[in-house]
Amino acid sequence: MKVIVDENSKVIVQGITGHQGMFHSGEMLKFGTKVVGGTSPGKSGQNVNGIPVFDNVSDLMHLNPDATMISVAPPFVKDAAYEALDAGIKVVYILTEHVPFHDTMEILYNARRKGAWLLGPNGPGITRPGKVKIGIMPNTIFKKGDVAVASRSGTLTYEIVNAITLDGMGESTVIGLGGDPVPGMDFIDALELFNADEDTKKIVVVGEIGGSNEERAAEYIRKNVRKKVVAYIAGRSAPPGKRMGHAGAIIERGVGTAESKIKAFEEAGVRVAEYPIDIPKMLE
Amino acid sequence: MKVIVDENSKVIVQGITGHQGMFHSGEMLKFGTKVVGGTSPGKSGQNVNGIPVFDNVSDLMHLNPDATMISVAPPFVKDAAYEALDAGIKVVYILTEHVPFHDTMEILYNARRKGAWLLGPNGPGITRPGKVKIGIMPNTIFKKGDVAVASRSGTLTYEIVNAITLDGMGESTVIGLGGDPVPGMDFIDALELFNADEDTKKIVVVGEIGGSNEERAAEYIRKNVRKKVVAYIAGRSAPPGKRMGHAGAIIERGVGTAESKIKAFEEAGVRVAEYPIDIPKMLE
Amino acid sequence: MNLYEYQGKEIFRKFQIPVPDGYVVSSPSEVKSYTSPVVVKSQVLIGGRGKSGGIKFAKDQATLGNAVKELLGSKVRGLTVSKLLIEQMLDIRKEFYLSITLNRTERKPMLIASVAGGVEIESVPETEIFRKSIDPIVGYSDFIGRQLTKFMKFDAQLAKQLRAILPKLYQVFEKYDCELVEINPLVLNGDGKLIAADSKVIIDSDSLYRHQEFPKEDPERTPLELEAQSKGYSFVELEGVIGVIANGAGLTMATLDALLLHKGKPRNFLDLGGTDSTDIVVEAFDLVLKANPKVILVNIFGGVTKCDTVAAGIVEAKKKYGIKQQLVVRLSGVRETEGREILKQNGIVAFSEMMPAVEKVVSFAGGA
Amino acid sequence: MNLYEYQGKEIFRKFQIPVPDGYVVSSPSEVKSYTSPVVVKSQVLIGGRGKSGGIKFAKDQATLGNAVKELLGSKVRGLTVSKLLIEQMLDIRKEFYLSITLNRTERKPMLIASVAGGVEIESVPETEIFRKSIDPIVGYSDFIGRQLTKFMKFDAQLAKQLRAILPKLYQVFEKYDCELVEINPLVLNGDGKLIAADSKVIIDSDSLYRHQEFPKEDPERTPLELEAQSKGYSFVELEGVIGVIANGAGLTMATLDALLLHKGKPRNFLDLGGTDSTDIVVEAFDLVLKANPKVILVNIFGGVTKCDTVAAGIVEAKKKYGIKQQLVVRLSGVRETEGREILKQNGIVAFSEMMPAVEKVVSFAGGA
Repeated sequence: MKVIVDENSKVIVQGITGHQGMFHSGEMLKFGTKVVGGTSPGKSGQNVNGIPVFDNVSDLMHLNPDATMISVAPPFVKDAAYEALDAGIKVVYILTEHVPFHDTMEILYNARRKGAWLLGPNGPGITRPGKVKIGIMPNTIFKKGDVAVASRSGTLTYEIVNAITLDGMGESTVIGLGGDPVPGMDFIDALELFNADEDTKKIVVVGEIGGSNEERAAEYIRKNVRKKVVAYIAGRSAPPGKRMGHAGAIIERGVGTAESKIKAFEEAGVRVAEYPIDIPKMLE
Repeated sequence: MKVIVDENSKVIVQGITGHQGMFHSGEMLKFGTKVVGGTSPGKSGQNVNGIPVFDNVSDLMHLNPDATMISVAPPFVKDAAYEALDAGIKVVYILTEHVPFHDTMEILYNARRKGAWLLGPNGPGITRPGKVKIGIMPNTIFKKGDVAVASRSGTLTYEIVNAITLDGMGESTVIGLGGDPVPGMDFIDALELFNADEDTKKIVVVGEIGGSNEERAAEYIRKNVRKKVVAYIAGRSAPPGKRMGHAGAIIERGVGTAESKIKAFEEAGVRVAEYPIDIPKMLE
Repeated sequence: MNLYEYQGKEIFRKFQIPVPDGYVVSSPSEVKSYTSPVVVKSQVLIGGRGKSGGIKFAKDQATLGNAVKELLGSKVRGLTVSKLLIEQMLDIRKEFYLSITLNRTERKPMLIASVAGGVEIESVPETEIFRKSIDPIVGYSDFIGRQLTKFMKFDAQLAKQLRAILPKLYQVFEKYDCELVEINPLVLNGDGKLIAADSKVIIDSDSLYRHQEFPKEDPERTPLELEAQSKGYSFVELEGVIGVIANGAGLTMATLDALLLHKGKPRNFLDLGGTDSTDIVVEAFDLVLKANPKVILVNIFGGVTKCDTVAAGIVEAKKKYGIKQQLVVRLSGVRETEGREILKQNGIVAFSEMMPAVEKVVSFAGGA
Repeated sequence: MNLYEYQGKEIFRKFQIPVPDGYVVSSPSEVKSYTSPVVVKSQVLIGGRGKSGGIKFAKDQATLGNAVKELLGSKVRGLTVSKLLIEQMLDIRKEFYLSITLNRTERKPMLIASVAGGVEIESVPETEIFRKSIDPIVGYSDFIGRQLTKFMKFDAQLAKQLRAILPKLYQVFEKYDCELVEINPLVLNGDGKLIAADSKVIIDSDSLYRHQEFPKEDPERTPLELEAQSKGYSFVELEGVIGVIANGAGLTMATLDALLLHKGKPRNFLDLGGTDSTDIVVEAFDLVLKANPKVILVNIFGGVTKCDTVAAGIVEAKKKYGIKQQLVVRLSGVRETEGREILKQNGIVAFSEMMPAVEKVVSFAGGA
């Protein structure tokens, strides 16, 4: 079943000649992703890891790409996203960090208008072991299996996925929502997909303090999800009002605390792990 | 079958205390339309033709309106449309003339985002004899039947509908698209609805010179419509470049001429009437 | 509403779209001392000014003074020149075409460009024209400029300049509610810079309430059309002899079409609109009578405009203006019976169908 | 980034949101002659200025001079006052609350307002708070203002003023990429006019490249945090003794959480980010060492940041800074083997799992 993308999805990289674009297009190829082209204005005719480079997205649409990974500097992200949406690409993943959230809001609602998925910004992307990877998650930690993971964090996701894999289980789909104030996808988007995906039997939700997305996710799970769900919340120890790197981790006005999120999950029948490492055991 | 609206549709009028709002809300009631409320800021508590008046659309949403007729001055149309869309109303008919088309573009694409129909501006609305009327078409000319009419004109539509009724036939749905440069609906939108509507057996398309909507409608009919279609094109006699009241009637750059439209329809197997009055006979 | 070249260029300047240095004069005394070669351009709202002698070049004070005196007050393609734009002469290396207009079929703005500017865009082959619809919610974004500069085969230097102009051109299109904003030609000057050598800006008339800085002028209209416009009528003068009053643009067009198909020649297009008032009808007669038609046809399908109102208006107009012309009236729709009754009491028999009325008025006019 | 009250009010003035007449001084010599009662407000980025003596009133020249001298250089809730805003005193009749902020759950801007302003919005009952999400594509539209003024039970005069302020407040929110733009209190003055008595504007730090008119200041941060910020690190000082270097905000948070659950007390939060360079690691050690922790924990899950790079950085930092503290390292993920080998050659044994590393460092720190 297709969860945003599958093994047939063709992927392009906007900004493929940059440091990140070069490295991760290569890693995606190694993972088995069909990376069919890339763009970098003024560099058409070159190739990166054997992938042909074009000036504009409109120049490579004959390759029928399904998805794009955008890796350009923050001031150019909005244009790149609109370029992809204008060309009709339906999955837009933004790798770039530090995109102004006002830009992301605009991109998000225009993506929705056009029936496109937005992933990121500032998240590790989506990985479907044995099928496809779009983004920057390390290739080595995955194993095909039936656990789906949705996470607001990057490295912490790898930690948890690695633990699941080492424990002998495997993953169906892993989605990094990103840590920005306005993520392209939220937990409910991911949970709907996981709930409908027949290859997914168990679900891990990796949240953070700040906002009320975890609380809403808990409510959604209580109402709709009959698969086993386990959660982890980072930031239990964060002192109120101190910034923790992610704007998403500002504790404001008494909402969005770790306590509130843990309570919401437990009331929805979702066990919450104390340590990331506990998750595999709780899934068994 | 529901064509945008049906006999159960509840309608409100934004600007109900104005001259047009008062008159046409009464006419709609007489036609049998369920006009459940109206707005006019600062006039809540009043009533017009027995219809309760509220300050804001948000104040009358307990009446569960399905559609709105907007009859406010041009500078306020955009706000009124956004008010209705924000409240969740899915059919927005704008009666007002002289709405700047840049405003209409914005309204149109935001209506689409929200899955709402936009009718008008500057068109007579939609009438479904025996069911519902939203807009300003004269009540007396209709008879329930199986002919659907889509028209860019107002009065000319009445002329044609009247002729159809007098001829002993009747109408299933009549939609006035409006004569503005950016209409909320175009012929293809209407033809899709008529084609799917089982109560519609025959279709009349009333076009005008200018633009290429008639040509595109002809193409759509050729490909998709197996019901009998008859057309009329107003403006055969218009001298090139002379304005004829509707911005839609400017002949520019050799496209959009009456000849081109007539040719397109005939090639699609659609007979084109010389006189509006010929239409009933051609439908038989 | 069409703006004059100099008005369009003032807007361009405000939005930092490069235009030649220049100034406007409406009398010879306003001409500044000559310093370098200039072009003197008649400000008239019509194409083909150059070929019609409306544009002159001057390379010294004397020719400049002569050009100004010659052009001011002269006629260019029938239009009187009351203002001149005096501009630095460009060292034209290449001419491009660039515009943004409404694509009515797609209901979106459209960017149109061509490497072949300076001529009528219609005569340029399709393959040399770049067309790109712009999502009005998203607006202009730089990728469109990158697509265009690639199509135009511009080098980096030119591409950069064009990509700086494009977002501003789109801003003009949006901020001024334009139907069209056009630069033709966009010139590659001797100094390597792109510069707007002309401007054509058409503002949506319905939006003029928010652009009150522009005086309402429209030299493409006759004095009678302007009078009608100021009174709120859609009115167009035509070449024939049959005065026409109808309601609704579509029905009015259909009326003219029917007349012509019967070899009748309409004198005018007049759409009463949807206002229900006898005064509107009386004033409409005033306008039509000023056009001095041989006969008059009134074709009304009553809706918002009710038949009895129109009938009362006709009677009042007959009285007020002592109309001599043969008058053919057709009334149908809302309050038809009442309207016909009013006319009958005043000796006018109204048709209820359009075609007999058309046939009758054409026979009165001596056509067919 | 937080703006000072006076910066926010400058923006408000530019957007025609009414603010009191006033001026900023940073030395007593800049004080103008007294003409009418004024309020002297310390410009510090912290709430509760009034209660902490940071705001003074003056009704003659002498008290004005004294107030300025007293406040300049003083400390308000720990922050040094270097600028004062001297403003006309308002004749406050009523205080309202008004703000636009990002609703992160709905991913939309939200308008928040209350008739009960001037106090902490948190303590106002829910029923007195107006909340309205704004569609970011559509933007602010007047119907929202009509809903709000009705909720606030404003008369026509006040409603008109508020509906004039709202679109401008939304413009500020958009144009300045705000996380928050807040007027608290919005004052109903003795003259019947609404006026912004205070301003709180927070600009999204990620957008500062397009708002370079504002110097980057953030007095809520410690000097070390500011140093780290200027070097591009996410770094927060905490109260404990265990220095922490990790990669990724989530993993770093999880590391702190694990330390605390084991009764260990972290000295800091430091996220290496995703850049793969030994220099970044060395500089991170520099920052953590400046915080003078008792022990140090490095917790790396290699991805973009590779384990061997981090290992090389650790070795280099040890050499460069002669680190005395006990150092506990955990390496896992990309190039784990290579990284562990590098460390081993330099006498450091790395854990591959997080929990044993956490336990070890807590025991070194003398906790648990």
